[in-house]
Amino acid sequence: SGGGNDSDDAAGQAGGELRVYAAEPAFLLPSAGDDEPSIYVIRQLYRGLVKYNAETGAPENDLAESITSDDQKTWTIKIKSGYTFDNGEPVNADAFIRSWNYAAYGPNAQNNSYFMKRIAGIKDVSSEDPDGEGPKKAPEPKAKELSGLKKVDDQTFTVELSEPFSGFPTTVGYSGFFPMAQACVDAADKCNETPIGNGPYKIEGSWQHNVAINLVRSDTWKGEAGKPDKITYRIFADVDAGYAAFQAGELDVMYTLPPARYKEAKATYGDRLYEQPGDNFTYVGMPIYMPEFKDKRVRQALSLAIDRQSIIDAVFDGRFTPATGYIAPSFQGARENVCTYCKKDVEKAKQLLQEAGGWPAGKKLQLWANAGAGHDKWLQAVGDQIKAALGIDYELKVNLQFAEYLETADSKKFTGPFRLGWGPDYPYLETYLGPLYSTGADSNNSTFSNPEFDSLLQQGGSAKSIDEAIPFYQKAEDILVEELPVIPMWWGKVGAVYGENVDKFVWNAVSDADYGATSLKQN
Amino acid sequence: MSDIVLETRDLVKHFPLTRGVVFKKQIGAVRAVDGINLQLRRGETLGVVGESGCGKSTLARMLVGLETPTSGDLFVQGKNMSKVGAAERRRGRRNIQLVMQDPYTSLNPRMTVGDIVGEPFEVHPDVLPKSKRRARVQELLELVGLNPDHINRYPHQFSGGQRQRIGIARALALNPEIILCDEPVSALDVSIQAQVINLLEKLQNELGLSYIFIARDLSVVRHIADRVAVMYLGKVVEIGTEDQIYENPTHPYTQALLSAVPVPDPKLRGLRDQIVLTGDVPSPANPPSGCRFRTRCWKAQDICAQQEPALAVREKSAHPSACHFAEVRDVVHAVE
Amino acid sequence: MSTDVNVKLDALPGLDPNAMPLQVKDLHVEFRTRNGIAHAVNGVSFDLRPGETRAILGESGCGKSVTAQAIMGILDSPPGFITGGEILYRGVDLLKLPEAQRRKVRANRIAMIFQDALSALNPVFTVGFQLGELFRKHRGMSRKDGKARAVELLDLVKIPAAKQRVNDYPHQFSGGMRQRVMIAMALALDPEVLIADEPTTALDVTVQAQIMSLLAELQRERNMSLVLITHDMGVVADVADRISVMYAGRVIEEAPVDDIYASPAHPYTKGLLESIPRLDLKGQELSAIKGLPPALTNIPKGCAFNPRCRYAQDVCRQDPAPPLYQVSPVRTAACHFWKEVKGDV
Amino acid sequence: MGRYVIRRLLQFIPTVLGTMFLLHYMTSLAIQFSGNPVRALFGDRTPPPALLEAVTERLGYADPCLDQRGNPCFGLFFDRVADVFLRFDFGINLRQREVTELVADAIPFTLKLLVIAMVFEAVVGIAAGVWAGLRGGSFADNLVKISTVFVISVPIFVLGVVVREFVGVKFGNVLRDQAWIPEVISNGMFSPGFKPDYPFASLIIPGMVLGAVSLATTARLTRTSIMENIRADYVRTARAKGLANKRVIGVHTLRNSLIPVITFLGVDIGAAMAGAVVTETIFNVPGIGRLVTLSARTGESSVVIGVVTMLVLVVLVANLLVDILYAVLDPRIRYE
Amino acid sequence: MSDLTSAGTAIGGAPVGAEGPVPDAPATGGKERSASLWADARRQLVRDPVFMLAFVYVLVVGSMAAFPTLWTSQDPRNCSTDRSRLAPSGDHPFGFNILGCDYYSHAIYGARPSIVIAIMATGAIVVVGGALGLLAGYYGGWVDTIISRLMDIFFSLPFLLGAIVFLTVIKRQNILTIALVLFLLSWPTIARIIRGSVISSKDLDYVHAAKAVGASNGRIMWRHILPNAIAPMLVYATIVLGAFVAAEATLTFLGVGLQPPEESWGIMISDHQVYFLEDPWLLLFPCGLLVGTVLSFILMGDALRDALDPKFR
Ligand SMILES: Nc1ncnc2c1ncn2[C@@H]1O[C@H](COP(=O)(O)OP(=O)(O)OP(=O)(O)O)[C@@H](O)[C@H]1O
Ligand SMILES: Nc1ncnc2c1ncn2[C@@H]1O[C@H](COP(=O)(O)OP(=O)(O)OP(=O)(O)O)[C@@H](O)[C@H]1O
Ligand SMILES: [Mg+2]
Ligand SMILES: [Mg+2]
Repeated sequence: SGGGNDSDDAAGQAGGELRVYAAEPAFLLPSAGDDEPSIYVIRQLYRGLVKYNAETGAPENDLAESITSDDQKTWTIKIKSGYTFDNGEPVNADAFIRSWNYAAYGPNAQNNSYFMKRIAGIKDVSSEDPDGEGPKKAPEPKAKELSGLKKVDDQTFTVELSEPFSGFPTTVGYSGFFPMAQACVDAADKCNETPIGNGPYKIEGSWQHNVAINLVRSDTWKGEAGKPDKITYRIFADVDAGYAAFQAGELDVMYTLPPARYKEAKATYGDRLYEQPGDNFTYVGMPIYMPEFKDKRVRQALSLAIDRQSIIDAVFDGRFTPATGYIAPSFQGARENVCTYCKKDVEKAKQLLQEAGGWPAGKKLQLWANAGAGHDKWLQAVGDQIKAALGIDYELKVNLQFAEYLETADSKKFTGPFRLGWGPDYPYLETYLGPLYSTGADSNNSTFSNPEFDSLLQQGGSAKSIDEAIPFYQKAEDILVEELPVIPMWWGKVGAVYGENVDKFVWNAVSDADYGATSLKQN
Repeated sequence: MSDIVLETRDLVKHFPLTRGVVFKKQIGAVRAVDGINLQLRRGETLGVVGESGCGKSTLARMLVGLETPTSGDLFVQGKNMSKVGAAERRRGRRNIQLVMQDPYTSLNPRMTVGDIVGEPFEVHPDVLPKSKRRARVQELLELVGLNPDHINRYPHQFSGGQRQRIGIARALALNPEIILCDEPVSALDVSIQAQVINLLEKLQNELGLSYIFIARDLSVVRHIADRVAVMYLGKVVEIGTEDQIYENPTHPYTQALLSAVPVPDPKLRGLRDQIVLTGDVPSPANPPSGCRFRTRCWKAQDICAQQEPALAVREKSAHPSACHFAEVRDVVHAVE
Repeated sequence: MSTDVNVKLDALPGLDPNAMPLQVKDLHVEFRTRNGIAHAVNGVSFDLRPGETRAILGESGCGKSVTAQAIMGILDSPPGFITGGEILYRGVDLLKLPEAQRRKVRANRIAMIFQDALSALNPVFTVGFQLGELFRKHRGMSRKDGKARAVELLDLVKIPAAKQRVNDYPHQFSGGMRQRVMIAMALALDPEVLIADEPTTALDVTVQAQIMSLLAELQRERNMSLVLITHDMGVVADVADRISVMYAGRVIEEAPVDDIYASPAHPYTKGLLESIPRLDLKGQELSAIKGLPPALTNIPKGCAFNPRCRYAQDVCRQDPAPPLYQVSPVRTAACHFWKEVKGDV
Repeated sequence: MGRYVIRRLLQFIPTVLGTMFLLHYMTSLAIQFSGNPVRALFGDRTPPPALLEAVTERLGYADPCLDQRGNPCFGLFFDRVADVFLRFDFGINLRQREVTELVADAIPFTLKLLVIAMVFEAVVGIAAGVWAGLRGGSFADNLVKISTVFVISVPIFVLGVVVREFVGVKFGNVLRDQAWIPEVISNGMFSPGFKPDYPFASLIIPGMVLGAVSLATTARLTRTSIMENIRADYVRTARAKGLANKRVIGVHTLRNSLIPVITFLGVDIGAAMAGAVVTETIFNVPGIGRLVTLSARTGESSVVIGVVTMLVLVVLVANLLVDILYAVLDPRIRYE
Repeated sequence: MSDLTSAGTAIGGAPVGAEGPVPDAPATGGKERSASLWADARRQLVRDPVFMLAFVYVLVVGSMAAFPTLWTSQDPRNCSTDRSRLAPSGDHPFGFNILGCDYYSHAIYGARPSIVIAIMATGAIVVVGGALGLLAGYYGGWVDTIISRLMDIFFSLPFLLGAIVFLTVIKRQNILTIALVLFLLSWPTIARIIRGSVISSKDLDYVHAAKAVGASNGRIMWRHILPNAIAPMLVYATIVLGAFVAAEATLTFLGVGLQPPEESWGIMISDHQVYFLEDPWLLLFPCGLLVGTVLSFILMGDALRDALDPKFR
């Protein structure tokens, strides 16, 4: 995938102001911004060790000269020289070490500390409160810096992981691993408002919260230059309002569409509606800790009762791709139609349910979703279908706000199937498996536990290369499609529209919108 | 003397004037009623006249218990109302009933006539058992000249005069001995006014009531009253029998008041000795020193500003008058 | 002040300087309300000579104010409509004048005082503004001159410290003073006719005396004609030259003041006079008129007074209503039995 | 007057503290019953407990009283009050920005929106009201009456969305195709929402939508008020003075009629602020309403308390100003 | 004093003899018409076509809320995504919604929460707001100060903002909590209205008359003050009832209203407002019902105001 425009001029035309739809970012600091809107901006302001190929999603060195390891545990990273931050500070080994340490250090409370968890010494830079939520405060962490990061020379450093991980080079393309200048770390709040980047663009003025972020070409950037002279992020709180602005010609690119306007957009914009399978996973988790859901045949029956496409068409205007496996179709190693229970088959569902001993009479199936995000609608359709197919009446539990909902998930208190979603942390298929289903994993809300699955993941992690690792992960997926710890629903689909004056629209298979690479028609 | 059914001694009502942001402090008072001594005998009608704002209504309101006196005592049939217990007071109050000025506002528009007239029985359930109330209400309506069948009608279905009758019926419900009429006819048309006055007189004869009759219309007061008290700025300035006040007024204010009353006889035009007072009534919040009338009085001398004249019988006045220079002056009838 | 003559007014078509200042002929006014048509004025006629005081007497609701409003041309319309008659100012029928000219007559030639001075003065403007406005709008004076004239006027009606008080608001004045302000306003442009609609009803007797003597004085000074509307028989006896007694929207008796008091020719007038408490009748029952005035939406057939009348006979209960009989060369009465009434003392 | 203002200002204290406490207690309960809002920041990924704690600590949600259900957390409240009033520190939001800064960012937009809404509402509403009021019962009157009632009954979000799509997008696109139309109009005013390039013009239509609801009420109020006043005695006097109709209406009727309208407009500032929640969402205005809505949803108690407290102050001050204006317009109102 | 009209017309316009008992009025049908203010108002309202139309509409909606089965035999919960957004047809006059549920039966069942919320909230403000306003107005002094400050607190919270804050905090968005929040934020208005009219009526002559007879405070409030303060309250309550129906929808739009699978007009509108360009009927049907209801209540309130206002007689 990639360019949505037939223009043969691969380079695209440089110049102009690209006006894009954006939501309010949470942070513009690489160590803190972990949400889509933040990353879309950060990626133009900052650059990291690797970038992803727009077409294939394969990692390619960006600032890194090389990233090598013998044992998949200790990695040596060499950095290209000559790169600087906008304030003139060099981008060197110190820059990366400093940034990663900053992100990992507990008291800094940076959201992306999560991504540093594989690096050795992470436990020592954060500390746990001795009495949970009790009155005592958490003590100072034992160390200020990650023991796994070692500078070798100005342009070289090593990273030691706590466990071997073959996918490490892929992960460092994530914006949480981008470098930050010393001046930025020293005054993080200020840097958040007026970032000091090292990427192809720099901020003009500072972040106008809820209104706009204006980027202009950075003159310190040594790499491949961005196409537009300026990128203007117009910030919207409501997709519908954004779409109205797009329709009024105020925006050149809109990376998403209001769910109900998809068909209309397709009819109106034709080719200029850019579609691509996405990697956001929506699933219905199974509370395996409850007796009713212990039997995998019950889970299979429920999954077989659902006609995903019909829900997608009705509720989402066809904007999603039904899931037939646990790994995003766009990912290396993904296979089609691995999940045999992910198609509607009422007969089989009934049979399986019967075999499992049926559903307790009179008991209502409680379907959970968080409030205010529109999930209730499709979940209701799911309930309707289950009711129609298996005669199980349902009840929606959809009034928890997100925070409380997540706490319910964390404490495994769902009393029935629950909707959740998952976005990849890095473009490596492991991201869909380990965090969600390995025994005791943080986000394993179903409490699924399968020793065979765990060991397959282990083997995949220490495989010599990505290619060698993939078969292990695929076997792990095979276990999932049989056990169904969660019912896969669908994959997001990229549905972006762009204006007539866009020359070449570029969508990165991994890091999504790449506004720097999108060019405008020049006349 | 048991003949006196109602007596006030130095009755005073001051309405405090306050000022202050958080803590209010009193900066003065409206001396609405400022020491009034009156006696009402059984079967008698005492008229009270005076200009607007002189404290007539305030006095009436204290007498019926709507307002607590600032000081002074009120005796009903010899009992000091401020000294007796609550039950006694309640019983004493029953003896004085009020007929109000405006028949349009003094009847609750959402209550039927029966409810209005019967309300006293509900408030004092011991007076009459429930079963007899309706009959009694109809009796009362008949007594004041209304059709007893109209018991279920609402006030707005009646004319002003009829409404005033309803008010009178309500006042009669508890068999009081004293009825206080606060300008009962001033809101009525002349042709209706006579009907109500006739009714009041009839009731007095039949039931032996005592009236305190407050009015601004001096001719009406003269018609109905046995004795008349003239009020000015919270005080009684002259009191006497109807004849004494109307024929031989001794206080300049009374004289001016009487002379100002237009007489419905064109023959007297230009012949009457009219005293046209200048200026307005001073504010009761800040009454003049000494004699309160001195600011408008043609007789005023230095002493009037220094010394307050007592309400007393003086050399040239056969009845109590609060003027240092009280004397008779022929007013209207000079030329008769 | 009387030197201010409004020249433009002389241009009124058909103006006859020798004609009477005001003549009302067979005036009819009705109010079209939800509850039906209220016939508030049903054929009122009277005239007014220069310097004369004409009293219009009648009970509440008999149409006195409506008559006055119709003359001034300030009837609320809708619901009020003049359905017939003429109002002549020195021979000019005001009802036929275009609004712009009619407006010039108001205040300049015919002015009016209202019953309730508090509500008749605009609460949100100073007295000076409201007085000065007249000079500014009718005489084209400047703001300052207007104010100066306002002070003069307040002086004229004996308001103490007029210079300061001119900047006060109506609510800062006492009832009597407000009424004096009203009088000042009415006299400002030196009108020929003044209509005073119950100018003292809301006031105390002492204040009433002040106001009435002030009015009389001013009237005398200017040789102004006065229409005095009231229901107070005493006030009328004091000041009126001629009296029109109204009942249910109709003039039922018209006579010089002495005649009426001496020998009323209509039972209603007679009843009114008798119901006033009188010294010589002390201790006796007052003679009251029984019953109530009729609703103007439903005036009885024939003589409107017949249900309350002790003289009433069958002829009184049938249409048409009794005409105005000429009782004497100077007086009329609308009663079939005026002779009996007059004779019955 | 000064005294009155001081008294009113003193009355603000309990109101503001009360409101703050109410909000404080509500948000505390929210945390006590439904958990730490910080958790939602991490979404699907369960954060390491240490991180969660660090963030919680930093945002001031670590107070142990927030773990006891029902605890009113007075300590926290007093700290907060002290922070707010002594240090002007309203706390920080989940993304660690100062609340004062958030408000400072948002308030200009809301203010602009409010000004446009109020002006639109006042000018058009009063004009329509006067027009209808002068022609009571006529076609014009009924037109205004029906159309205003209709506007009131359509939920504002439906109105907003329809206006955005049809006026902002559809009609705007037509305008944008015409080269001769100035950019401010075609791109600014008729844009489907707020636009940084045209910070004022692009708020006109949202402001009008916001004003539309109360516009109806303003018009109706003016209409009733005019109809009442046009019958007032002083208007009759003005007519009797021979003034032109324009002056009778424009000077003598309007000012009195506007008094209740002004009062309403004052109260309406609060309502308009609430309405801004919807308008701002639909037209993408980065104002206060949207800020509070989003913060309430994410459970950012400091923002909610801070912003709503400030809004309450604004509403109170606006009401005070209106009362003062009221006294200026109506000299009968004399405070003190 | 235009006593004539009130005195005369009430008894058929016939003058009433004041001497002795008045003869019975020559009533139209022989039987005397009851003529309380309420009866008058009712008579006038019955004759007012606008009021009757609105009233009938409200009855219709009310019966939908009370007895939905009277209006439809369909189960609104019988849905299938296969029928998503099918256009109206004979059997399904309103078509299907996005989840493929019959939209007509949805609309019928959706009336209940909207109406119930509005009625509960209005009932509560009338009772509580009315009582507090009555106490504050009647007793004055400290009682008034405390109640007034309390009113200020709730009154100064901008309505929608307050509702959002409360509802997100309460977290349980059901009929009860929404009604509660609407009540909490609107009672001060009615309390103010009542307080105002109590203050102005507690000094009326007939209240003094009752006091002079010895009536207790309770009796005076209940029998004399309240009945006369009720008219403005009733007018306001009618209008506010309509406003609450609309508020429920707005809250749903803002995401703090009722939650599915509850059916309400608000949910129907806010769920489908995005489709109004493609399938406008999805928005028009619930919107039409809602606007009709709000309009009806407002018009009824208006007519009531006129009917109860003696000035308009
Ligand atoms: N509750 C009150 N608070 C303060 N001042 C009052 C109060 N009630 C009456 N006053 C004042 O007391 C004075 C006497 O009032 P009152 O009503 O007794 O006069 P009145 O003689 O009955 O007058 P009117 O003839 O107009 O009825 C007036 O100046 C009035 O303003
Ligand atoms: N604007 C109006 N609309 C309807 N009816 C009116 C209007 N103005 C006056 N009326 C009616 O016209 C009749 C005559 O009223 P008018 O004001 O002339 O009485 P009045 O003789 O001046 O009485 P008062 O002595 O009480 O002033 C009354 O029945 C009154 O109800
Ligand atoms: Mg009085
Ligand atoms: Mg009149």
